[in-house]
Amino acid sequence: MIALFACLLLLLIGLYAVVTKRNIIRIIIGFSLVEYAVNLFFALVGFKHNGIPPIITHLGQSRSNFVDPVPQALVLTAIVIGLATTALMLALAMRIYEKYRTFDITEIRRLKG
Amino acid sequence: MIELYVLLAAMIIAALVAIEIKDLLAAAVALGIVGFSVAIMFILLQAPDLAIVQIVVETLTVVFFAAVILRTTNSDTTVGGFRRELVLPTVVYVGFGLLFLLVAGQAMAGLPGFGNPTMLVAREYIALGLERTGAGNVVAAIILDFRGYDTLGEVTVLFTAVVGVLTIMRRAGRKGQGAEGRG
Amino acid sequence: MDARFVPLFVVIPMAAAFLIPLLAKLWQRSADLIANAAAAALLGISVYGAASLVTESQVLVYRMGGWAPTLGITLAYDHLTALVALAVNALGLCALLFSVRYLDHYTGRWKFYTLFMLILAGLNGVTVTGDMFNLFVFIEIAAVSSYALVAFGTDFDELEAGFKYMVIGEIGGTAILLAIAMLYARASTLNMAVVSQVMAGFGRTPLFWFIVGAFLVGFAVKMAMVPFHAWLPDAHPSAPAPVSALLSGVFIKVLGVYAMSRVMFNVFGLSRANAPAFFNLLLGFGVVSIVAGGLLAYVQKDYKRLLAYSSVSQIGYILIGLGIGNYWGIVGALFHILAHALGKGLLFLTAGSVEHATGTRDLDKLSGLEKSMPVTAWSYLLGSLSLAGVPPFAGFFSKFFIIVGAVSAGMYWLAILAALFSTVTLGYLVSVVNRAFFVRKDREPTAAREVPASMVIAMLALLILTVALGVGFRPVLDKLVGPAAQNLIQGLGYARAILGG
Amino acid sequence: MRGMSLIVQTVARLLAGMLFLFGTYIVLHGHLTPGGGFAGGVLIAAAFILVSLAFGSVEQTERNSYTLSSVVESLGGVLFVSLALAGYAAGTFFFQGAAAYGTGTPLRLISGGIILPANIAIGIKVGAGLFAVFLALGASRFVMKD
Repeated sequence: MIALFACLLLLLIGLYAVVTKRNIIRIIIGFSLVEYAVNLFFALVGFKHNGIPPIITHLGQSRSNFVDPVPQALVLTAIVIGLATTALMLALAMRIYEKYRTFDITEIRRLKG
Repeated sequence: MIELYVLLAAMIIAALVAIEIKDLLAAAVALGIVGFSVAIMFILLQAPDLAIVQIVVETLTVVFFAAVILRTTNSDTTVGGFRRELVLPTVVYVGFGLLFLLVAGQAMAGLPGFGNPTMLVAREYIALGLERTGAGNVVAAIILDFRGYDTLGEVTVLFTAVVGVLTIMRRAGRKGQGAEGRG
Repeated sequence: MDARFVPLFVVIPMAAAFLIPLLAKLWQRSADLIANAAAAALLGISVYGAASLVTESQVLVYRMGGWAPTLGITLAYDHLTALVALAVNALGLCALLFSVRYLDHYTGRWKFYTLFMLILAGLNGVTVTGDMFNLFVFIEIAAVSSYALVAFGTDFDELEAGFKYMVIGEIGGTAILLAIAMLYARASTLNMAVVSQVMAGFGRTPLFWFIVGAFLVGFAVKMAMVPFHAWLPDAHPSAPAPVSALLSGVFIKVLGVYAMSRVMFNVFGLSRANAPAFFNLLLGFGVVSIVAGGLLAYVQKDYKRLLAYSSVSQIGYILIGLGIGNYWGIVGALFHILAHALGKGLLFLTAGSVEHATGTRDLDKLSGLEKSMPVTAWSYLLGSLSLAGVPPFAGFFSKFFIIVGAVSAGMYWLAILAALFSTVTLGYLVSVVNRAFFVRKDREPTAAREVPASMVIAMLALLILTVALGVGFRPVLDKLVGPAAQNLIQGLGYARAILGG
Repeated sequence: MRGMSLIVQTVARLLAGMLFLFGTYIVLHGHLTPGGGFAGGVLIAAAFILVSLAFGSVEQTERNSYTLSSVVESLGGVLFVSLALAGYAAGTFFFQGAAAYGTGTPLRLISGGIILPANIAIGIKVGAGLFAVFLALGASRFVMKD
């Protein structure tokens, strides 16, 4: 239970950076933290006390104390999606820097409303 | 499970460093520390598949961050020092965070206890995985056979991001538009 | 009836997206062909699917890989799916046809088409899926490609709007993932039908409401309801016009409204009778969206920005329709999904053709375009009449049904507000006609030529559909929208229909 | 970008070979051991990234490898979709797994039905795609041509 709370705390730290920081790279870092927190939360959900990895290495092996494999499969997908979004955000950040010569969003804001 | 909590504490400290340190490259490295701690955590959680993917993804993430930061700038002029305009948002945010933790705590009381997953479908996957798909790795059986359609989606998201990066890095978006502002 | 056609909704655009980069290396213009052919095929199967549902009227279930519902991913195709798929693919085809010449201004033609096909794949995937996690994956496909397309012009505003949109949108996506994690922890399964049965056994605990809340935040960001709308007025105008049409016309409705209603009604079994607070919340958000979006639209000087704020306002109508929660309210909301998709898509295409012809979208710089661009001007006028709810166009019927729903639920103030703000809608939409299309006293008409034939055809097609939907509302209502509303109202009955028996 | 010193280059060449080999191993054994197409694909991308960092590159080679990697990526995608479609076209289900491809001998390399070929397709796609992203984000100062 404490582990799940620690995860949510990590999520809040990342969200804090996204909400209050003004540097674009810092916002992306905060967003990555949020992502890690959610992935870890999902992985913790499948943990089983005294469990072993869900991999069958020899026939006739006992499978009763395998940990839950489903969250692992889903988090795998989520990690890849996270990498994809981070790469795209970085590309946007780099082009913004090339145009505006700064990462500070208060100097960038040209759009109104 | 004491090592789990030690790692979580280390992660939170590294996360705080990552969002507060002035040098962006150092912040990216701190982010890397968090990511690698997550990978170790996955090993502790008996998820070797996740650990491998997390390690390679984290390496690549730090490489991407470093590539961008080295091509632009690593000094962040917006952090450090006391800023009056940040006081109110921070207080509001801390309030929101406490409220969120309180509500989430209430909600999580309804979850099955930590370490005792229900495993409704998981049991079937474990029982049928080897016989029906022929794969010894149950996680691989799920991601590429039982739920292969998800993986098709996942690969497509990555493809989308690659095409997106190539799109955004074009020299000029419109014809006849100069390469202004570039150096 | 055979459900074998259902995976084609995803396979066709995905295969097209993978093929375009390959073939465009050999022949530049092949991208135009592949993309339009794929969109036409998608529209074909949507029409085929809707037609066969109308004759046989049952839920079609497709099992991916042949696995039974708990093990594998199932796709489900019912009237609601058919309705949304028709809206997506009709608008998709028109927008692609419009793009062929519109893209003459831009570089990177094949990248545009690849990303556009990926958006269509994501939207269709969200529409047909019957699995919680699969929903998230396809939401991300659609969202990630839309971030790149918003920044497609790579100019100052576009990059900035793209980044802002991406950060806010991804926070929404992460909220949905967190909700799914919590849901899996409790229900321990992912198939929507099975989840709904398992969750029904646990009752309305704090956990239940936490999951509902996290989903609501995620979908609220995707549908841009006030106060989660901050990204939309920047993102939609920045995208190329065909993409704006798709984003405002169907994107926010599929990722936001459709996904939300599917999850809330069919998975969590919420209805006005058993969760009045949730539905009142939707009503509240809807009213705020209508008022704020409508008033902000009034003060805009940018053609597309005005239309974007109007989308926020129109999403509010759909929300109050859902929030009323009775048959007529939901019918009105679903009818408005169709009417607004066609109408707003048409208006954004006219914005694109004005920009194509004159090079600006600043309403203060335009004048007298009716003379030089009659088709665009008349398309705009009729489209805006439809959106504002003037009979006999499609938008009239959706607002009429919503008002009928409000009155029959005894919410007279809501009926009055909906009627009142449809005149506000008419006001700001027609102000564009005054400013851009009629000759102003103090100013010479802007020099322009009507846009090329393919763009004209795309606009006329949408115009004809809008008119047809209004004039022929009766069969659409009886055969498609009515049963689709029943799909939502049945709530947990959805699980029985999917799992059979 | 300038290349690095001779020592770095030699070590990088050795390491890149090993990384590539290890990546291939992980791709091929995804159905038996941890890892799979994605992890292996990233390692393959890392091998290429290492070489391009150590040796530096001239604009022309970079452009060529960018074009090549984006083509290979699409090929990987097409391969994956056609694997999924094979069962559908043959009259069974989309994404038909072992029932169409056979399970092979359990716990041997040739087993797991669709999983092994799918891992290979993903490995190709991910390796090429991420290398293209690296080139776009980080290599030298060239800017993508259309």
